[in-house]
Amino acid sequence: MSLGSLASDPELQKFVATKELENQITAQVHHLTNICFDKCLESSGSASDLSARQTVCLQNCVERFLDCSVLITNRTVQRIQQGR
Amino acid sequence: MSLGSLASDPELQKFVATKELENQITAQVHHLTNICFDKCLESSGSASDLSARQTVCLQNCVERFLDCSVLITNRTVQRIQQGR
Amino acid sequence: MSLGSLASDPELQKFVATKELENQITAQVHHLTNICFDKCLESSGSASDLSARQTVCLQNCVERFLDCSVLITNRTVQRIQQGR
Amino acid sequence: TVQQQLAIQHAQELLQKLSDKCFKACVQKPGSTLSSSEQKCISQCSDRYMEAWNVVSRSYADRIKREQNRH
Amino acid sequence: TVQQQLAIQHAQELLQKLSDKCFKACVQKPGSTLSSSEQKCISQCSDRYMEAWNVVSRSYADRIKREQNRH
Amino acid sequence: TVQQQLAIQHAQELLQKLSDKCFKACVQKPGSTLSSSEQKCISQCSDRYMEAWNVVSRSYADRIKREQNRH
Repeated sequence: MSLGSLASDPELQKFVATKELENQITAQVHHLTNICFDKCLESSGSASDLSARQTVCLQNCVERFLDCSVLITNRTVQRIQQGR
Repeated sequence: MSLGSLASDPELQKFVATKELENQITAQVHHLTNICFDKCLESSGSASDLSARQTVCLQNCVERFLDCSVLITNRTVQRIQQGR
Repeated sequence: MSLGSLASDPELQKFVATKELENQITAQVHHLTNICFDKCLESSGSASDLSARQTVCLQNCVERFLDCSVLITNRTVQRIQQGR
Repeated sequence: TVQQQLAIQHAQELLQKLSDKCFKACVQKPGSTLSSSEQKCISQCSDRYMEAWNVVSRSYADRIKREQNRH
Repeated sequence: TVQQQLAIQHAQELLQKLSDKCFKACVQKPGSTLSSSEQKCISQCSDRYMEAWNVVSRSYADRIKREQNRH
Repeated sequence: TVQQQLAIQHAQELLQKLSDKCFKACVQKPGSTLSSSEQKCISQCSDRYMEAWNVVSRSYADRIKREQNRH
């Protein structure tokens, strides 16, 4: 099989697209953990497990970060459409 | 057209070089905005636009950062030439 | 020589592996310098050379960072083996 | 096209940077919703960041042109 | 396999992030060995980071699912 | 050669890190020129960073050798 025909194989394309998506999701989880760990566990002292309060904070942190992204994306799209 | 002959096509090479330069410039603008936003807008409060002072600070920030890079590059080249 | 047969050439594979290792080591030196510079030279004032104390601190910083990595890696492997 | 792909990639990078910077600056303790003051802070933060991006972009382009004329 | 390579790459990235974060948090002045209190701090820091990773991962997956159901 | 390309790439990375670190440390409020005290601070900062790079590089190489001998 030549490189050209491999690249246009629909099965392979689907496989690569799925892997790339998995990759992006894992990268985003790394990124979010990094941010939310700092927001939610700073004053954690020497406890041996995550407290209930810290767990809720982490869950809220993920949700609010994504809300923040949506807000900014919508606002930016609006600005572009208004040609500002 | 084979991969080999494509890679040595002068038109394509020029196209790729231009794209790469554009890419580097945009990456550098991202980088500078990140640094200069922190230097110049920290105490920006809730104003709805950039103040004249903040705009001048951003312009100076870009210029002085590039001066700083030039200074460090020259100094490093000197050190290497003196074999230190 | 075709791309396929080039990729399976053992000499080339060894060359690429060595270069990649060199690359990783240099990247790690960049990373460690960045971290240890902040840990050891913060209060360095305007001295014209590294002090003996700063040099020892940098050496210890590299060693302790690597100890820290080993500790965390072992702990993580243990957790995975215990299926936690 | 390559041009479009680059533009999309840079837009994504800008949106990611904006989210990071404005989330860190505006959301101190993440609650069960974004409060209206957090939303206002995020909107202003992202507007100012975009304006700053434009100023930096122009200053950088000016500098490159000046350097080229000197040689 | 590609799957395994990705898994290894992500494990390495996680270990690198853990080392950075916990070294910065736990080792103020690097001495000639890791003291026992530094070791304890590093262990707890890395355990908590892994737990946080799991919580974040689940929350993110939940959100994606919810968004998909809305459309 | 590949070797030269890698060397150039690493030199560029080092210069970028140096500029970031020393600009942040030495230029608090960017003015219309670099003042002489800012220039002095940048020169010393970059000299010390290069020295630190050399110390770290040697320590890291020593550690790798010691680990290899243990096995």
